[in-house]
Amino acid sequence: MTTSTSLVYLIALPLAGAALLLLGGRRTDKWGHLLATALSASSFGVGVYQLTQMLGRSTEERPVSQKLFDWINVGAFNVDAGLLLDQLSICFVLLITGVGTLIHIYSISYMSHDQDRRRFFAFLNLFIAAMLLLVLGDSYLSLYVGWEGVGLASYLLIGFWNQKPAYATASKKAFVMNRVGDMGLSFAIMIAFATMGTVSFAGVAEQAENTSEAALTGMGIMLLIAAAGKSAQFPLQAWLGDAMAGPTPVSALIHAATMVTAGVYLITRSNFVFDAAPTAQLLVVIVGAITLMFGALIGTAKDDIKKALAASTMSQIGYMILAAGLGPVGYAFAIMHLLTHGFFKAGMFLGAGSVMHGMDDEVNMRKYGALRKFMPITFATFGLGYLAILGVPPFAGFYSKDMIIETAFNAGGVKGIILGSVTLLGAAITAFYMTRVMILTFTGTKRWDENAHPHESPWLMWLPMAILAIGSVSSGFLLSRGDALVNWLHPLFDHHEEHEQHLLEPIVVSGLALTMVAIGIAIAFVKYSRQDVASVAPEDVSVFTKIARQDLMQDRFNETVFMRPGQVLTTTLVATDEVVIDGTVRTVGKIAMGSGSALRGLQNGFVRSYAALILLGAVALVAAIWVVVQ
Amino acid sequence: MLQLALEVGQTAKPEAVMFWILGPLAVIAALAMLLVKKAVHSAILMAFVMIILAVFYIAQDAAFLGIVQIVVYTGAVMMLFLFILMLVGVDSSDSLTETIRGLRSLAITAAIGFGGLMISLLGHATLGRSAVGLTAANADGNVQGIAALLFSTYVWPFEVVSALLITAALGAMVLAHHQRSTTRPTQRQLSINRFRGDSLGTAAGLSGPGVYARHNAVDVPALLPDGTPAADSVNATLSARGDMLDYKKFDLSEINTKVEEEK
Amino acid sequence: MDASNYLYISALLFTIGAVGVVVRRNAIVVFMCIELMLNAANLSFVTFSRINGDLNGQVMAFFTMVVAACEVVVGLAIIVTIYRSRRSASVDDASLLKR
Amino acid sequence: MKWLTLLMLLPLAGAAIISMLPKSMEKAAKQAALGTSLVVMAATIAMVVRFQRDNVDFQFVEKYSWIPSFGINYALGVDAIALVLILLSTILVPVVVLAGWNEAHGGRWSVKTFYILILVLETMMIGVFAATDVFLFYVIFEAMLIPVYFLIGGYGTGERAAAAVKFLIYSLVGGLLMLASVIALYVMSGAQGGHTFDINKLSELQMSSTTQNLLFLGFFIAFAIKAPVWPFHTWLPDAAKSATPGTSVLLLGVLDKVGTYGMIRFCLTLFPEASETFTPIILVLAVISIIYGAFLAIGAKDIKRLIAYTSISHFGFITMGIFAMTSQAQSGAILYMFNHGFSTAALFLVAGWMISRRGSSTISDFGGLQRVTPIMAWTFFLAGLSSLALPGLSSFVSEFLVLVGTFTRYPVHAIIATFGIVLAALYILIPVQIALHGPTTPGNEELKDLNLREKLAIAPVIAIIVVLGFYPAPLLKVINPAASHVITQMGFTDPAPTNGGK
Repeated sequence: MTTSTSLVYLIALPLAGAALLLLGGRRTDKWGHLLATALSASSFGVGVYQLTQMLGRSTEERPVSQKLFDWINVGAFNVDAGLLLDQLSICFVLLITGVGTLIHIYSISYMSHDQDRRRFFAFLNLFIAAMLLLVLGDSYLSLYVGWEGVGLASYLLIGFWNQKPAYATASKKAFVMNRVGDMGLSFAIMIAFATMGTVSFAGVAEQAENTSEAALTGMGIMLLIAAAGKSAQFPLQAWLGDAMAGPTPVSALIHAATMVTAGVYLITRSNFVFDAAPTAQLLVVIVGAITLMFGALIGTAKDDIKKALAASTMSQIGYMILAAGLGPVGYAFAIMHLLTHGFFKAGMFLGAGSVMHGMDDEVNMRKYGALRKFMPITFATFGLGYLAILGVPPFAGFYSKDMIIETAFNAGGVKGIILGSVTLLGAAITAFYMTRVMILTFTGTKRWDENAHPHESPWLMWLPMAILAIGSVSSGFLLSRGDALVNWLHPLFDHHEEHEQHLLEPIVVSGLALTMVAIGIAIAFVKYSRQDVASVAPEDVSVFTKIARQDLMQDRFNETVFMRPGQVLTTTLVATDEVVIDGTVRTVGKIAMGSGSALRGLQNGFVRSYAALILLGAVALVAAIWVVVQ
Repeated sequence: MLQLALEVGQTAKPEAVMFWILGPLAVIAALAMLLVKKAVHSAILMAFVMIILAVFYIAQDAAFLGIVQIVVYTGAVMMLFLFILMLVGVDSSDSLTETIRGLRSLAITAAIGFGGLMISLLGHATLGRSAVGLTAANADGNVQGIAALLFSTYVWPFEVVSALLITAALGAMVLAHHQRSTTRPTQRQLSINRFRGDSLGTAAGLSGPGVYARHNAVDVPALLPDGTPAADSVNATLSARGDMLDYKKFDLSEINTKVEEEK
Repeated sequence: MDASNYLYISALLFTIGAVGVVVRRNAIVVFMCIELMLNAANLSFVTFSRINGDLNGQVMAFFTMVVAACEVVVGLAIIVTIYRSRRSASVDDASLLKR
Repeated sequence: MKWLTLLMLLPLAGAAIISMLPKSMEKAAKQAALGTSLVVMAATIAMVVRFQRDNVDFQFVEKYSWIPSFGINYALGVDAIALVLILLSTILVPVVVLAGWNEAHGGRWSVKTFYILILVLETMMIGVFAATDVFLFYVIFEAMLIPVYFLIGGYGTGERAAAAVKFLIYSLVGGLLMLASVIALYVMSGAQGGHTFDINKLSELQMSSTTQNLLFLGFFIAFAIKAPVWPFHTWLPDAAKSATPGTSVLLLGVLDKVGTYGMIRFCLTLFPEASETFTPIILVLAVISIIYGAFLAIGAKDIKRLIAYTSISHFGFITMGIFAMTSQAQSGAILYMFNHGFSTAALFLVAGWMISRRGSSTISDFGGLQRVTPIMAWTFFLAGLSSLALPGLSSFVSEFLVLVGTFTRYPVHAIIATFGIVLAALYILIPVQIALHGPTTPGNEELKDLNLREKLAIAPVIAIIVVLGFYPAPLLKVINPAASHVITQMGFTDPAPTNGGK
């Protein structure tokens, strides 16, 4: 383990930017966005520097740590504010700062007309800092700080235009559902401390083998809940669609490339827990598989381009979670898909933003059409991302997704067949809805309003798109060449070199996958390219489509199961407090006052009746004496 | 009852005779004090009870107190009462109907209870014990004995009580002193008021009481020119007290002019 | 003669006085009834003095008389004051001090 | 140097000076109050620096005979717990004075009376934490009600008189029960080697378990009312709603801490066995407080009541931490007392400014403030985040310590309590959404943003919240020895890692 003093700058630079811009107020309006972009870029620079340093060291020496100060130190509960940069976190650092910087650049132009652009950049910097803390923290508790930090940044950015009540509600929904996940993380930390006496990654990794499977399973399930909350996995997925209320760069950075993948990071980071807790691992796979299908199905019915992409994100993260749940063989592929997805999905989101930019913030794809001619660069970059997500060779998604499908089949037995089929089916549906997006947006006839003047975006916007497109094309190939990423991450994961039995040969899997993709594309073509698309969503659709349009009833479910009963409980408790508890108190008071006013009747002002009472008192006194004397 | 009769018979000493005559009288007078309507009568009965008590004191070898009782109570205090009655007692007779519901029955029940219990207690406490008597204590004379106690053991309370007396006197003066809230009207003002009043009827001053052949006193109203009585010619206090007489008694037409033959 | 007979008289007079305070409305009569109660108490003092052969009781009675005199002076002054403002010597009319 | 007496005399001196000012010199009265409280704060900090943090005995001890015939002493002394709370009090007073510069206007009495009351209250707040004589504690405990009663009843809003009376009667009922226990302790000490009220000597008394239980209840109910723990809480929302924001800050920030402080100082120290007997019940009450307070906060329509209910929830955490009997939970609870003071202060002060500008404390009367008054809105938001214990802000550290410490001994309670953090998100974000987000509600367009004085008042509070969130070590180092001392005295040790039974 190497120590370093420069890790802190990774976080400190964007954090300083956020603080400066937020505290500086309007004074920094003029140059705030530039400063933020520069700081994000310099953080990327530090990341690259760390990578080069890391490459120059032997495998054992590669992880770098930095202890900043004693954070919480009570009895046996010792948590340092410490940073850890290893092979896993450097991937994230580069993704976060790299894509982050690109999106900063994109936003300069995208947000140029917004009067609060400075605040937007401050929040972006805050997000970068929090996300870096999340992946750099060396204990679950430091991770927790970043974890909630990104939740806060996400809340602030989703609700950036919170003057619209719906957007404000969306941001609140995201934060609260994330908090449910955070609760899981809290539980996981508590279990770790109660059973292992430590909450640092290293400590838990060391103690995991001495700890009972039950405890680890519990911790694993709690980590899974945390991951589900942050990564919009079933059953905590409902917030992601609404989170598209935020400005599009936010969707690209936070809700596609980085924050939502934090769950994958958490599970791969906690590999020592899951490896020892097969039940928890199985649950991870199940959650991944369900979400994969869930997101894909929602994606087929969405007319809002951002929501379609969000559903796709959910589905793709499902792939990653599934891979992560497959154990040591899957971690690297999960991360690889995460990285490639980071490129192509961010690219596509930026493309969507570019389209919206040209179409006066119209998001309904049914009002697009034939934009290819008007936005050639956007079309090209978006198209490259499209090919990548489909998994068409040699684009990035081909390498990463195919590996996941393959690993899924190799999981063995019925499990393997089911998982493999699900992933394959998912690939087909992905092909269908992504093709639908392409057709509706870029080809066919124009369906936009009279006063729309679609135009290509300025270079500040298309440049990041282009760079991301390059990533979408090449990253898969680069990362998988000679198993580069797998080998890079290998020291972290306890990979038992037992020879997997291949259920299907890799080439067969690829073939199957490509076939499925082709089928998906074909259906989409038949459905959307051969016939005219209505510019208003048709109502006479199948029940299935209706349900898919309503996000598979996820909101209705949450409303009936949690929100309504919660509201009823709240009103009941408020009434209880008023009537029962405070009522009891007031009744006591009323009894006192009632007896007082009853006795007050004696105080009638007539001195003679007072005298009579005194006389009565005297009688009572004498009677008492008489009794005593007798 | 039998024992009481026996005692009356056996101890027909002068004191017992005195007691059995005056005691019932005192109780009757006290009860009458409650029952009579006129406060003045109450006062007279009160004085009567006090004098009886003074006699009781003297009979019990408390000569000094007996005299003081007569001088202070029947002399000073009762006179004070009578003065105040003269000042205040315009509504000379009280109504004895009770206005506060249930008070009278309550008072009587309580009184019977109280009296019964007291007498029962006294019976238990003192029956069968003979008095020591004050012969020894009064050896140097009753006044001297009291004086010796008063100026030795009780000198401090005595001084305090004297201070109390002075304070009470001052207090009474302060209370009775009437602070004028308006300036005293001048002759001029009174005169103006008379003429600027509601009617000119009183401008020349109120008429005096009536003068009749058979009665010439302040308690009969004068007659106005139209033959009706002038109510304001009689002092308001007298009319309020109900002491105003009817002029008709003295009207000439009402007078029986026939001279009756003496039988 | 048994001196305790005086005590019975005293108790009776005291009770009568107490009833008078309650049932009579004329403040002056009420006052007289109070005086009657004080006098009844005095009679007890004097009688006890005789029973015990000790002059202390008489001294007490003497003090009572003085205090009673003070009380009469102040009390009558109060009655006069009340009468002056209310034109009434009925204790029931001065009943504002309530509740 | 008699630090504690000095600390108590300084505010009194200030009050005396203010009382000599003519009524018309309102500004001078305010300045004098601010100056005095700043001097007290400086003196406190000077004292804190001299505190030996590894010494678990009382420090800065003073003892004078007060009523020798009853063995009552004027005895002062602080350990880390009291020290932290005194520090909290003396920092909050100048903040409150500065923040509520105009809140004394429109009261039933003059402005200078308000500041005299505040300073007298400060003396009492210091005294109540510093008293080591049970009788002295009791006297100050009760005497504190007087200035607060007048502050609520004289300078509050709405049904202030009713709220003040409710507060007073609630507290007096608790005080009465405590008095009975105090007298019983005194009587028993007489039977066992001399009448005394000295807490150290009283803690060595021998008594039967029934006696101990009864006396414990006397103290505990008094403190539970003060804290307040469910179901003794209904006075707090009314009082907080009716009091001025500054008074509410002192009420929730400091006075309520007397309850939780008393639980540690008196309930645990004097009646260790009874504390153990009642722990299961108290933990259940604490958990109910956490969840119940949170739900009521969610349902609250009035912003001041909302803050009061959040405090009930937070006091549930503190109580749970105190009785969980692990060093983490204990340290967390003590730290929570300190942190809660600041996060509530921030919330209440900003809410107070919002209310005074809008003239209403109903949440739905606000709307879109983030666009109209950005600084005020963001400050409120930050305070809210502190209240929902966002990691990186001070209350997170304490809340998490309480949870993690409780979990090692009472996992079920900790798990239920953890649901409170989701509810916390709701009870903060709902008012934030209604008041700060959305379109600007008609009538709010002209609201003024924070002025320099208000910024100056809130800045240190926010700074403390943020700094202690990232670097709580200085405070924890002071608190830890005292917390583990309490645990050891009670005969507990932290549970060792279980390894899940393997």
